[in-house]
Amino acid sequence: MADTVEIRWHGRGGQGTVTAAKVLADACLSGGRFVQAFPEYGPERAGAPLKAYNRIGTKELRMHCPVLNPQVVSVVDATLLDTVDVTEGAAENAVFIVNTAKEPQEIRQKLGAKPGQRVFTVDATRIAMETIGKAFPNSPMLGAVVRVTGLVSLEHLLEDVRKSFGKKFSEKIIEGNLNAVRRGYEEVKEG
Amino acid sequence: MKAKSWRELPPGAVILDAGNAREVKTGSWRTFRPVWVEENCSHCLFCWLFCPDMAVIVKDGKMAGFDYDYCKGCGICAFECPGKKGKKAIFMEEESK
Amino acid sequence: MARVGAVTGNEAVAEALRQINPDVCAAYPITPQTELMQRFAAFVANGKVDTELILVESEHSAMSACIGAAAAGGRVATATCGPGLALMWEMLYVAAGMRLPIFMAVVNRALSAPLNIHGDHSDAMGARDAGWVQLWSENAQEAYDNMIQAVRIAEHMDVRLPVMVCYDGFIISHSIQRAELFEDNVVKGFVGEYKPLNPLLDLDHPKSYGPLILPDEYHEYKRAQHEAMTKVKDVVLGVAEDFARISGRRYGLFEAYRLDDAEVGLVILNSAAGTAKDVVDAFRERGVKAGLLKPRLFRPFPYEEVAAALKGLKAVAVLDRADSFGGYGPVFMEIASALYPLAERPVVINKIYGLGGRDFLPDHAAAVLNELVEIARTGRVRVAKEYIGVRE
Amino acid sequence: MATELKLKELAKKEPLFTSGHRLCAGCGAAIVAKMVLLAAADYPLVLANATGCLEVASCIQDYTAWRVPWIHSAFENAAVTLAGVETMYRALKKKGKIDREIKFIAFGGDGGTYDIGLQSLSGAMERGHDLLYVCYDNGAYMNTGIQRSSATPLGAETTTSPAGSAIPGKLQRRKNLTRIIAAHNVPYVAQAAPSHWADLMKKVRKALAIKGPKFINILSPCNRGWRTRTDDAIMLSRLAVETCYWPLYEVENGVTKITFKPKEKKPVEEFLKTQGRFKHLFKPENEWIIRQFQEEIDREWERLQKEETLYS
Repeated sequence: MADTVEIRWHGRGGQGTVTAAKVLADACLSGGRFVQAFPEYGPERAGAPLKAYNRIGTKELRMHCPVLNPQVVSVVDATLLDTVDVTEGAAENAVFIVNTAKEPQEIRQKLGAKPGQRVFTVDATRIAMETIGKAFPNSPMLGAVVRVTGLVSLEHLLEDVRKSFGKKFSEKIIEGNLNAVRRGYEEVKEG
Repeated sequence: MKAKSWRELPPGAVILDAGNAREVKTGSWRTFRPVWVEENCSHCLFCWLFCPDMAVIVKDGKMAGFDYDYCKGCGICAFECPGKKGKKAIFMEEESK
Repeated sequence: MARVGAVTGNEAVAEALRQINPDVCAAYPITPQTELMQRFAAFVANGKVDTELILVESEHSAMSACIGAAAAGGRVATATCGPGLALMWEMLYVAAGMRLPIFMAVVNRALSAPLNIHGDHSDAMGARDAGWVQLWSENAQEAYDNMIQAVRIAEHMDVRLPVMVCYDGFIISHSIQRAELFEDNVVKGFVGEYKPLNPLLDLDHPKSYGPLILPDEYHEYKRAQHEAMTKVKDVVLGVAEDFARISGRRYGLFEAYRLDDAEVGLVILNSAAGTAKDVVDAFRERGVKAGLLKPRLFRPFPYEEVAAALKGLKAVAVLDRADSFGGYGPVFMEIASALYPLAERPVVINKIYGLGGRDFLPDHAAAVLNELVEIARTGRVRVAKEYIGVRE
Repeated sequence: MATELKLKELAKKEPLFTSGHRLCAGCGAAIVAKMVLLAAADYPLVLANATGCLEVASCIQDYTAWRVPWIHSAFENAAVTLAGVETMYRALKKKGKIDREIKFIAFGGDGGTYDIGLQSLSGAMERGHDLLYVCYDNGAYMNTGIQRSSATPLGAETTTSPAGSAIPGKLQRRKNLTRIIAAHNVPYVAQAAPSHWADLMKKVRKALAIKGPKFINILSPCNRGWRTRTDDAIMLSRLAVETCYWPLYEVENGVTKITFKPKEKKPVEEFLKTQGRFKHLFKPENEWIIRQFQEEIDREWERLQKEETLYS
């Protein structure tokens, strides 16, 4: 892995996209790594398309601007593929992880991914419905991102999710989310 | 008072000597002065009460004259003085007399 | 042992305030400072601090209450940004003129009109002449560290002046970054017990605060206030030295990044300095002798030290995230003043960037450095002041 | 034991507001400050002052007329400045650094209270700080040379509401600040006047005995602004009360009580004719202003009496 991994998240207000970026940053703190997580701020409210970013690095992160050339693009809501160019600026060897029931090949075509770029899909919304009972795809997406990038181990991520959810939510919700993360991790597939 | 150098000033202009305004003798503002006629005085102390300059001297609960260091000569004491038997215990007179 | 956390700038500063545990905090919420005060209010609500929190009805009242509380004789903190700082303007001068060691987080935000809530230095630059010490911070770590050091600087008996700690709205206040946070007892030990000077609540020694001062003495008071400012540099360095001992992190009056043998350099405050440092590295790799100066103490401004750090350069660009309409950017004016006494000095240009939260991108820094290389080569300046990252 | 409200007793103590202040000869504000402090002198006190006559004349370059702790920070914020002091007091008391029972009093003129300081006062009242705010109402910005305020009475001439040929003085009626503060549902609000000194001092005493925010609005005759003689401040105060221009009442925990009812309510002309600022109202073309003035007074007096009967 490079010194710094830059991730761009595409989601909609209210889907927990920003939270996912935050949880990932938190989980990646281990091992003395440096992290950043930040959304692109605007007056947008629930439903509006938004972007959030992660930088994970082994050296101090001094860049304080949006990620322009992500190595990882995580699309939390596939309906955005029709309205937002999620490939913009993506690195030649970028990986795309898209929340969709569709096959990776189909998404690959839709994205027009370059030969060096890899495309993964995961049906995060269905997983969320089955595990949490609500359409919050951020937990399965986190699992998928961690699987694809190998930034942290699944066990570590689960532990961290438990820690960060533990403060605010009931055991039932936490368990649901942990399951969601685990299934996202397991069910993500490449095409 | 000698004008101070900036080095001698208290930090933040805080005045540490509470009530030191008494060093400022405002009696010099006066053009009329109150005169006390003791025999007409009922020692009601309204002059003391209403004086805006705390310039009425009270001793042992009785009117004892004016502190001309501070009296600005407004005349409220004379105006409000009920006196005795229709005669006021305070009247104002011109300062130069 | 320090804790390593992934925190937002506001979260880090809220932690600092919790650990400092001021006696009184008076504040009014305003984006992007709001999250900071929300967190602090939660600390108060959950008994995590002893602080009496006054939730006032405006920033003007926030600073007024801080002034009353500080004069009363205890440790006082607040936080604001942008228009809130502007509304405090009158009281900022009073706090400094009364020599009250209030410390305040300023989450830099643009001023209206048009309305904009994003990162911009116009707020603190507008307050630079108010008599407050100003510390500027690149990231959450620096904001946290500066807030803790601000207490010692403000309360130092040679200083007794209010201090504002500035960091960029949203860019730093709302992004999660890695930061090392102290254990509570370390901060408690570092800031120490508050020592009141002329406390109003000392009934046995009644004092009057805030007299009317006439022209035959006001001038002297302002001269004395300036004198206190001249003591700040040494105190800042002394406090930084003590701070390095507990943290391993060294702070100065400014950060000189790869300046020693530099020929071209950028002067830039706060978060954009971080982005620019990566670009400086890239230029160095290409063999360009580039460097960067990031001011930390902006008031009082360390003119001699800055001049010494920049004097060997051929060309310098000062980047301002604020403007003085019809003038140069405020940082530029200081740098030009600092360099003026030198017999041989670098060519200096001014770029206005990033207003109202406009992203400062690596390309912007690269373009300015390329321009500086050209100026260093030819000695010719195309334009003294220019907006960058603006649509023409 | 509290000092009895008898002049012989009160006169035994050295005043907390001293001679040597530079208020005008015959100033009502000086009398108001003096009386408030005479009533409060049994308590340890800390004071705040809004910018204004009382402030600039009492604490000026190296000299202070205050023998108790006093702070002035600006024009519009005496209430919140004192709220800051009071909050620090609570913080330090909680930590055992202070053990005395201090009372807090703020002074502000009508400019610093009705107008520019209303927001800060309202905030301090709403937040429940344990302090007494005293407004000395002289009905204009006297400190800066008699400009109109929202406390300036209808028809009055000021330098910014001159009695001109087109506009005969101030055409707007006064703001009823006492009612505004009462609407904050604070424990104690009152109106007082220096002519009725015992009533004034009782109100101060009562207010200080109550915990929480308190407000007393005190009429403060100003011979410069009212265009009167230097010796008639108390007489003018008496007339203001007897015409019911300045009714004396209190609102304690929402219950209104009129504390002085004149035997015979005098017509407002008696008050107006004593003052140069109303001189132009006596021209035939301006008589309507006096009529309107009287109607206002009658309506407010009527309202107060009705409000009082609600609770009796």
